[in-house]
Amino acid sequence: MGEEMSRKPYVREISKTTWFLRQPRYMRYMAREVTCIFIFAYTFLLICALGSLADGPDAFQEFLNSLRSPWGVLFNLAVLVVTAYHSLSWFVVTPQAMPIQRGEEFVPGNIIVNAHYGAWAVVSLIILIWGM
Amino acid sequence: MEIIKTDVAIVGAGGAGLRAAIALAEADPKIRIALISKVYPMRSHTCAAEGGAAGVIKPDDSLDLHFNDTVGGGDWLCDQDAVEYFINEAPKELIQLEHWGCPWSREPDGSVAVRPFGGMKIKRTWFAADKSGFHILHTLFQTSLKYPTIQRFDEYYATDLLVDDGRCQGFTALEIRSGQMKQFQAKAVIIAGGGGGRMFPFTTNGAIKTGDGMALAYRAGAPLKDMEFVQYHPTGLPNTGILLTEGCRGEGGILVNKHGRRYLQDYGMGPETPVGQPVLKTMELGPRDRLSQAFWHEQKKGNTVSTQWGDCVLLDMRHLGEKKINERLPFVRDLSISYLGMDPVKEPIPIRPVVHYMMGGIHTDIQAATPLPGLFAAGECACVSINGANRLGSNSLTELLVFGRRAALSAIAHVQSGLATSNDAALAAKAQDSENRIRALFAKSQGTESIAGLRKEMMHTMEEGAGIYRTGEELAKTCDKIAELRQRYAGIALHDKTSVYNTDLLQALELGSMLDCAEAVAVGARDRTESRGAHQRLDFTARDDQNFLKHTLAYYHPTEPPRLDYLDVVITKSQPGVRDYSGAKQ
Amino acid sequence: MAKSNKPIFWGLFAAGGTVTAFVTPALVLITLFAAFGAGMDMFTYEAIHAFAAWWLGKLIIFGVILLSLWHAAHRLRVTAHDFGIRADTVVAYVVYGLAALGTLMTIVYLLRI
Amino acid sequence: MSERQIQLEVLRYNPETDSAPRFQTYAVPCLNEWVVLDALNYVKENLDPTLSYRWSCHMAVCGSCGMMINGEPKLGCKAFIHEYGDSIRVEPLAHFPIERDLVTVVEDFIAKLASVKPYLIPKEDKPVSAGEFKQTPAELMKFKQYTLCINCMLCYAACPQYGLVPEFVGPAALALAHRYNQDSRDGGRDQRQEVVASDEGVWECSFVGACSEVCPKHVDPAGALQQIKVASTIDWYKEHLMPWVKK
Ligand SMILES: Cc1cc2nc3c(=O)[nH]c(=O)nc-3n(C[C@H](O)[C@H](O)[C@H](O)COP(=O)(O)OP(=O)(O)OC[C@H]3O[C@@H](n4cnc5c(N)ncnc54)[C@H](O)[C@@H]3O)c2cc1C
Ligand code: SF4
Ligand code: F3S
Ligand code: FES
Repeated sequence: MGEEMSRKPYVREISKTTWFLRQPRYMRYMAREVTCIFIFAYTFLLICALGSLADGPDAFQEFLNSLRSPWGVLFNLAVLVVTAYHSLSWFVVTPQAMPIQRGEEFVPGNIIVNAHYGAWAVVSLIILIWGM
Repeated sequence: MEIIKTDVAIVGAGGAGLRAAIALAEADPKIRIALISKVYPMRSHTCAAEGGAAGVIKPDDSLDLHFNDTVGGGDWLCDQDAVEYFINEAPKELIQLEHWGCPWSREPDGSVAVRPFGGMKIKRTWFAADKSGFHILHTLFQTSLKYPTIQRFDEYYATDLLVDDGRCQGFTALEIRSGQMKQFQAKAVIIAGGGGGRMFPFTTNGAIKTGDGMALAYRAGAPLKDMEFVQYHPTGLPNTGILLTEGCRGEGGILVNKHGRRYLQDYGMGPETPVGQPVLKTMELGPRDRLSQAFWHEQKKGNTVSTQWGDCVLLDMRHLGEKKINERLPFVRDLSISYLGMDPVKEPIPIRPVVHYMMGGIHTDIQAATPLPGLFAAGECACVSINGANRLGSNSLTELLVFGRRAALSAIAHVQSGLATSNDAALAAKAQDSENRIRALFAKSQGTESIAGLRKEMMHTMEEGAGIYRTGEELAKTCDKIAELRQRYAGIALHDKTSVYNTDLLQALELGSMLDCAEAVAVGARDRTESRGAHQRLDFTARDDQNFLKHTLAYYHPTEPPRLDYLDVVITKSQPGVRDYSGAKQ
Repeated sequence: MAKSNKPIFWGLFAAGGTVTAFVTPALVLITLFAAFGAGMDMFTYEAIHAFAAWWLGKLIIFGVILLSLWHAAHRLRVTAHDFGIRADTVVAYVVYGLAALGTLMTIVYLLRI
Repeated sequence: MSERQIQLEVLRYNPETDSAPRFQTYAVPCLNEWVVLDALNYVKENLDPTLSYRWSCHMAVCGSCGMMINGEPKLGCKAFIHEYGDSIRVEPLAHFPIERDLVTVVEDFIAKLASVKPYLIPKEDKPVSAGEFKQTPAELMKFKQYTLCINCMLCYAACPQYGLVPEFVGPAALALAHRYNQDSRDGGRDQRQEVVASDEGVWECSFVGACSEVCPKHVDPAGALQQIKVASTIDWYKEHLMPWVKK
């Protein structure tokens, strides 16, 4: 028991750039977050499509051709996987962000999640039928 | 040594300490309040209370009924004026807590719900699911954050009261994180340090319940009262002592022996009631002392189930169904599954009686004042004598509130009564003595005794001699043993020489507190040659109102066993009668 | 402490997250078909132009693109932070600037259709 | 009774003699139903009285015994030995400075709890003599879950944003604010928003969700925080786009 102050708390530094390698759940989180890069890029692809549409049939055909390049195919494939992951990760957390209370009970989370999956399927189907 | 000057200092930030602090802050924003606690307030053991808090609120209930249940439950060792004050204040305090946000369970119409509890003739226990104490503690702690005048000293361990000029003027405390001693100077001190169940091996009490508050007052000259009355709770988990609340039985759980037979009717608590339809004050809803004693008899008859953790009886709740268990007793289910690997929905749970609560404590009057001027006490560490020889479940959470506030009001009155100025030099000298004592303990390294070793011996002898049933012979042995342990305590060795967060030192200090309290328990029990409430003697089986309708007062002596004195029980309107839990006499 | 202005962006982020979760995978499926050259007769300029020229079509396209952009932009800002890029203000200007640019382009194109 | 020998690797740090923490390994004979806290108590009683850690209730309700067990924030009294292999690594809760051994410095957390005004600010004053506020079971259910927090700080140890930005008010404190906001008796939301809806408040959360995954009491702070964000966003749009619909 010294008279003088003997506290010396030790602070463990956390790497600002590699922290997420520490735990699988952080990796899952980062995977979810980087979906935005693909969504960003894909949205610009849509904007380009829109631009070509505005420029007339030739420009549009050119856009379609460019889509058909190996890079175009690869890009679309990648975006498909990534956005599907985004959708799943988004629906899975909706009951947390927007719980529904009926009387004394909360509607069980899995019901809300499943309802979202169902709606997702319906919306996708409508888009596909409409788009084709 | 740093000196912290304040008006009122409170030792302990559990239910009682926090309630006192809030009452002080509300009464007068000019009062400086120091609230010190050896753990962060929400770690205090009030958080473990599950069942609920009693207070008359429903139209079918009355203050008289609560009075009768309490006094009869306490086997007439209660001071009836104190009980009267208590039951009058109880509903107000519980409503006050509701106004502070306590999430009490509700009736469909939005009014607070009440549940039945052992020894209570009417449903009057307010509850917040099965985490009542937890919610009370957190509500109080969070509410206390509203008041800037409550200055908290978290993780400070009070070591000695400072008494000068015949009154208590503060205490010394160890700042745990730095290992430095501080002197708290206060015009009034309230002790709210909780109970001391840790002096027994099987207990529902957390590690911090080591009787420090009682020992502080005791060593400073205030007597401990009725320490021999130690409550066993009939339904603890056998391996950890974790409590399964009385609410289990309140909701309809039953106790059966190894033959699957309910047995309480054999011990004066019958006639047997239908399964799942509990009747108040009989069978499973009899008082704790009787239920624990019935266990002991069943064990002697060989009717208990032997498990890897020792002898048990079974608490069967299966007939309640999963829905009700989840709704009313979710914590109980969680605890059983987690710590015993057994699900009460599917199987009966083995349980045994475990030490739960100390009816005794620092002697206070109905004002929460101790005989030492300037010193007040409230909560489990105090003995205002509303619990008598056996506390009724759910009276103690209410007691924290009622007498926590009462202690605050008395402290204010004391502060405002115009005190002589304190003699700083004298206080400093006493504080220095205290520091020297702690330093000497800290420096001990040659000793041959270990803290863990002494603690084990203490627990063992307490269980042997001062357990559910006692005899003069066993008690005499326990008294001798504790006296011996107190001497050997001087020979302990401390291995940890670091100032910062030295838990070795803390455990040594806590062991000192427990030994002092344990001696008061054992000596009090040895000399009370009767059976009453939780104090049951096999050699004196009858209650003896002639000689023992009295409180035991134990006065500390540094090297010898305590000196005992007796004080008459205050009786106002209920003459001692027979405690009847047969349900026959409706 | 002052209340944050993040709700502006977060509102768009949340709405956008929901919209992209529902529609983007299906849209990608369509462009993927196009990329594979499957069902080329369906991707006629006329049909798509007609949709984009219809007022409700315009509104839908605008809504989906706007929300996707701002969803992605806001999340990218957070992600940059998560990767250790602490110049939050600069990042915010860049990502929101990109989103604003995309929004502007969309408006111009839609008006020209 | 089955007994098993465990290698307990404990992070030790003595501020008076060590410049950095180090691991120390103890061989502990454990009973199968033990929790990690029991193993630590065994060490303290039999092997090394200098080991320091906090605990009290041994029933997962006092919140004292949070620690990292094999890298995961856990309550020592609810981490069952039988769920682990023969070697268990115990460290102080992540993201908090180490005071000594497994004891962390937690003032920051306590200050944050206090900062959100975690007490009932009643809609209307009511004297005690007028009886209790009415609250239906459904109204109670609305916030009940958020009252269950035992302040164990596991969520802070799990939340990477708290680790990266120590100013973040953090999951438990914000969930507690939400608890009072959702209480039918309370009218103090506006006052709490000052801190709750600030940059260091709910907006530092990026919904990693780790807080809710580790919470031993299923409080779901992550959910509470998202609900706060939704409500604060509606506030903002109302205030700025529709100033005429003032509450
Ligand atoms: C498992 C369990 C269940 C229970 N259930 C119920 C129930 O349903 N109904 C009911 O009415 N009662 C119940 N009880 C009893 C009741 O909970 C306790 O009697 C009550 O909570 C004690 O409160 P307290 O404020 O006196 O002490 P505590 O809450 O124990 O607080 C003691 C305080 O003193 C501090 N302290 C102690 N020593 C020192 C020191 N040397 N220096 C500084 N600070 C110190 C501690 O840090 C702590 O803050 C139960 C008890 C247990 C154990
Ligand atoms: S929210 Fe859960 S994890 Fe966080 S402090 Fe509360 S109980 Fe612990
Ligand atoms: S982990 Fe942290 S980022 Fe948010 S959702 Fe939980 S507080
Ligand atoms: S000891 Fe209380 S939570 Fe673990």
